[in-house]
Amino acid sequence: MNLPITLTGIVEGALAPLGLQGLTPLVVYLLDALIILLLLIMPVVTILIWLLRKMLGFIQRRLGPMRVGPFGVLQTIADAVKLFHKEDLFPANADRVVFALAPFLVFVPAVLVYVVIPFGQGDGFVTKDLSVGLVYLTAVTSISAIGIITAGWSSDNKWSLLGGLRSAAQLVSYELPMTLALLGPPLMAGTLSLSGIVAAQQSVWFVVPQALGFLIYFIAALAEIAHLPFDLPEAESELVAGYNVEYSGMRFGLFFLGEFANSFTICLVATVLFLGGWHLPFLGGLPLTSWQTGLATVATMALLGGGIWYLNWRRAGWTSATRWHWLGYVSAAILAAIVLVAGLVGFISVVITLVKTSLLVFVLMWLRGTLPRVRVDQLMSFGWKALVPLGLVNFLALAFQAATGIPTGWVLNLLFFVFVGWLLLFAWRKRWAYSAVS
Amino acid sequence: MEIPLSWYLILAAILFAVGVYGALARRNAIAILMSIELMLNAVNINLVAFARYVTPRELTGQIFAIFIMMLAAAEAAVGLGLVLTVYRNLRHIQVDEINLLRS
Amino acid sequence: MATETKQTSEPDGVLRLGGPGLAAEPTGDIHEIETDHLEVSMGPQHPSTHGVLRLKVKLDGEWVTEVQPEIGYLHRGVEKIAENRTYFQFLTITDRLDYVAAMACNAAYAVAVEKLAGLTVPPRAELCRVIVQELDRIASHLVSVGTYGLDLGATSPFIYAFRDRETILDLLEMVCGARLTYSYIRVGGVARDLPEGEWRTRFRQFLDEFPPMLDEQDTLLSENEIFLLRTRGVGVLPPEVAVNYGTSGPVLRGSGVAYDVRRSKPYGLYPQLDFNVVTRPTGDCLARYQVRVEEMRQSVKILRQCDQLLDEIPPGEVLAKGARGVKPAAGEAYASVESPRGEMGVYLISDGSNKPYRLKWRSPSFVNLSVLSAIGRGWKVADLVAIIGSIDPVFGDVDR
Amino acid sequence: MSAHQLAFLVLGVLILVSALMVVTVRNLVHAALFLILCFAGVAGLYVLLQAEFLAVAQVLIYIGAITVLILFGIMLTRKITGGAQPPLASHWKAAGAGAGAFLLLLLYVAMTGQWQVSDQPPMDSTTTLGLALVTRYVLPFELASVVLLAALVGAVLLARDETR
Repeated sequence: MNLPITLTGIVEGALAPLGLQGLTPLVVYLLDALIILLLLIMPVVTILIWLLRKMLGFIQRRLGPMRVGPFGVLQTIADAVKLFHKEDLFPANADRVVFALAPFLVFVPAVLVYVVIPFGQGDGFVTKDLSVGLVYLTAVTSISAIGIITAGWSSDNKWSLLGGLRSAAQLVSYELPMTLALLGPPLMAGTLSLSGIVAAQQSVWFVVPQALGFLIYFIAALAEIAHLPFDLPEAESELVAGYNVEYSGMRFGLFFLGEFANSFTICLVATVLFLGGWHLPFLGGLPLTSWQTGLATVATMALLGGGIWYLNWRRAGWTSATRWHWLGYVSAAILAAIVLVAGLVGFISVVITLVKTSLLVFVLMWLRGTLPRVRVDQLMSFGWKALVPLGLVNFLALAFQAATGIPTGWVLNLLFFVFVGWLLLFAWRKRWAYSAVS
Repeated sequence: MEIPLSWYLILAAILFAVGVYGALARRNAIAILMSIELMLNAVNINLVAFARYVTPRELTGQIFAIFIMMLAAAEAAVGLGLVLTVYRNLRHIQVDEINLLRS
Repeated sequence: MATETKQTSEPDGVLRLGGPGLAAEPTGDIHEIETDHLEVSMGPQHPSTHGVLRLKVKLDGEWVTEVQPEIGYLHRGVEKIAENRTYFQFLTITDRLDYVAAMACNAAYAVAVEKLAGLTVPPRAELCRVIVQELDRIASHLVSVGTYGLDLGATSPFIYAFRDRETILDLLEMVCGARLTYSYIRVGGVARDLPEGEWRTRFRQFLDEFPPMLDEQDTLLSENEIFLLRTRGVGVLPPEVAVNYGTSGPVLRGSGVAYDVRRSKPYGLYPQLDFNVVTRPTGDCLARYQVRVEEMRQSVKILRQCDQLLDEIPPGEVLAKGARGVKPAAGEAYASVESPRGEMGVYLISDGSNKPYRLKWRSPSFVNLSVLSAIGRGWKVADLVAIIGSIDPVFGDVDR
Repeated sequence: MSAHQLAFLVLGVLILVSALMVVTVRNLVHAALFLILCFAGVAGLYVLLQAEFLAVAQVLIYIGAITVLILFGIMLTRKITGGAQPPLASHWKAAGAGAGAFLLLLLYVAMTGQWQVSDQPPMDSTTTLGLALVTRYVLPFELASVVLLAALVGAVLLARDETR
């Protein structure tokens, strides 16, 4: 099930003939990160951007990209080519060095995160399983704030500066609840290593005992990556485009890519920490390579995919039904084939992780298609008056539970579930009343 | 032990001296804050190096370094609060011109 | 004018404007940390100023301490052009004023010339006028409401609104061949009768399909907590201020003043039609938004009645005799219609020739926009965007 | 020269050069960026010293929190970022002499000091640290949290506008 060799092993092997065997691990990790960037992140982000635009199109009853490649798959690449062609403009009074550097300060941390994330079961699917993986994660993600602030400052543009200041305040504020929520899984798992946390979720995903923490993490992470409804640093309609208004060409493209890499990252982290990583629901105990599991996955996927596409076809909101409904079956079949092959070659844990991640990514796009943007003071008061206290209570309850065995965390989450149920009921009744009137 | 302990000590000493110079010579309060952070970092290098080389089974130095980091964070927050207050009242933060008691 | 409105002024007669931070003193200390004041220029290329509006904004951190609209980027001298065109020729220019609701501009001009020249419009033409005006009102409010969502960061309502607007534009295209610059309502009537057959079917289909779609789109915004947070209590325009500035349309009715030209100074077929003048008492951005949405529902109600009237009033003459070469006697006239943005009035002076001696266009967007510097202070930049969007100026109309 | 020594030298030069830039460069934002570089170099040193947790904490606290705070402060006091005023006080020569003398003293101690270097392999740092913090050093740990709280309250009070 494990790949016979690890990425780190490959890098070290490649360095050996050069007489650099004892090279410090730091350099090895950097090289690893570079390889991961080229082989994994760039394609993933490319596809993700396409997928996002398609999904947004679906939500907004339009087609999304259609021109470049089949169904516009190559649109992102075309965009990147275009951005490379564009002139790299520097504003006259910009601080040139800082201006040139800032996009990298945003993009590089977004990529460095992937060093510690276990994509699948076994050493082969994680670059370096740091014993302090979770702390590393929070540390690296906190760097991108600097890039945003300096980008805003160096552009010598008032709108950019406002965007930079906004994001400084926003990122610093939401780091707190995010970290508080992230403390939950290691409390239960007893380790800071991400692989260890996933392994600890074999029987129960942490989202069940820590639903509140999951929600806090997800909301705070949305704010951390400046995603709608918290995309104030780059609010088009208020700050033009915020900190990146003066950027053009590939420097703008780096911000753009970093943003999408980040939205993938938070979903991946949520999957690893709360949604059980590569574990299947109720099947955590089973060995993943067994044929039954593989087939069960294939069946589930085919059903899911087919169902989604069937609904899509029934609604026919974004295309004419007759021309496109075959796409549903084709994509379901392709998906099933991928899962089958992956199951055969022992890749299935990666597929499961990625499928969970993409479900979360879909939630992100859903939010993007639905929500307006909050105001900066509302953002702040929500962070400090709602998320931080909730995060503290959640953390205290979990810590108390971990220390004494009294299930305070469970009680808290039970309360939370009741509250969410009540909310849903309320919303549903209101909706029902609404449709009865109109 | 490939790197002698003295290397770390020398590096930390130079870094500390640079920090001292900055704290004494800069006029801007925020620049002085940054110099102080440099000095704290120099101390931390020493502590961690000692922890690694002298007491590798106890790591006392690392614990001290952690406390220093905590205090550095507190110091930065309070220091910037002070700087902002001064700026609000005087519209500048040049320390050699802050002489409220003199007048 | 109906003034049975809620008085929101303080007992001492001083009007309190602006946000919570400004309650005590309009330019006082409204910040937590003293920051440098920024003077920024919003527009004319700013994406949320609805055209070529430029605002000189003074910011204290995020707070707006002063806002001054700068207009004129789209000035074309329309009123002067009118003096060199015959009454009939000038009509096409009016399309270019409020280009989001060109039917109302056509109507305002036509009504004024008819009043000046004493022309009588055939009943069938009056019916056609009401139908296209109400359709155009819906289309215009859809643009306003959709872009309002966009201003606040919600992208989907915009797309949904334009989907429905597209249906209307198709209908209007079938009527007059144009989708934006209609020139359909002519002096003395309309260009031609409404088409029969397929148009009628699609018209009725629209009346059936639009209300649920509007509900869906409205749900996306007005049942969204974030949208409510951004609009409720924001940019409050007290009725006194609204009246004093001469605002009209949804901006005025959002402040609780029930003034609608269709009711207060009736013209055309409107006295026979049953509809409500929509008002909201609160005067905030949400009220103005709600007024627009509710007005669309009222327009559908009017159109339903018109659909019946189409069967009752037989087709026939749609252009008054002698309208083409109209030569009013020396004199003056002022007439106005209710455009989607408010009272759109035309003041005409005739010297007896076939060209206007003087034309003055009372454009609702211009007047409504002037209230911005009064209610824009004391809010945050983001609120300013919300306030501009709720005022909904169209720059062809503001700058003329 | 081994790879470790090479890495140390590279990091050392990085740290010292960026530290020098921090104290001499005129533009404060540039100084803050060099400070980041210096902190990153120190984090690299911690990796060399097999103190993974400290390296990560260095990035988290110094780069992610303190520098962001400093940058924020610089931007709130925007007018002072660069400009005509000399960055150094008039007594910079005296300061340099003092710092130089201090450096000589430190170097003397560092070179001549006799340290009992142990050749035992280091502990797994994270676990040991965590245990030590909540057992032997629990009192300082709690005191540090009190200090942090006090600093938090103090900073808020300082930055607050007294007029409100």
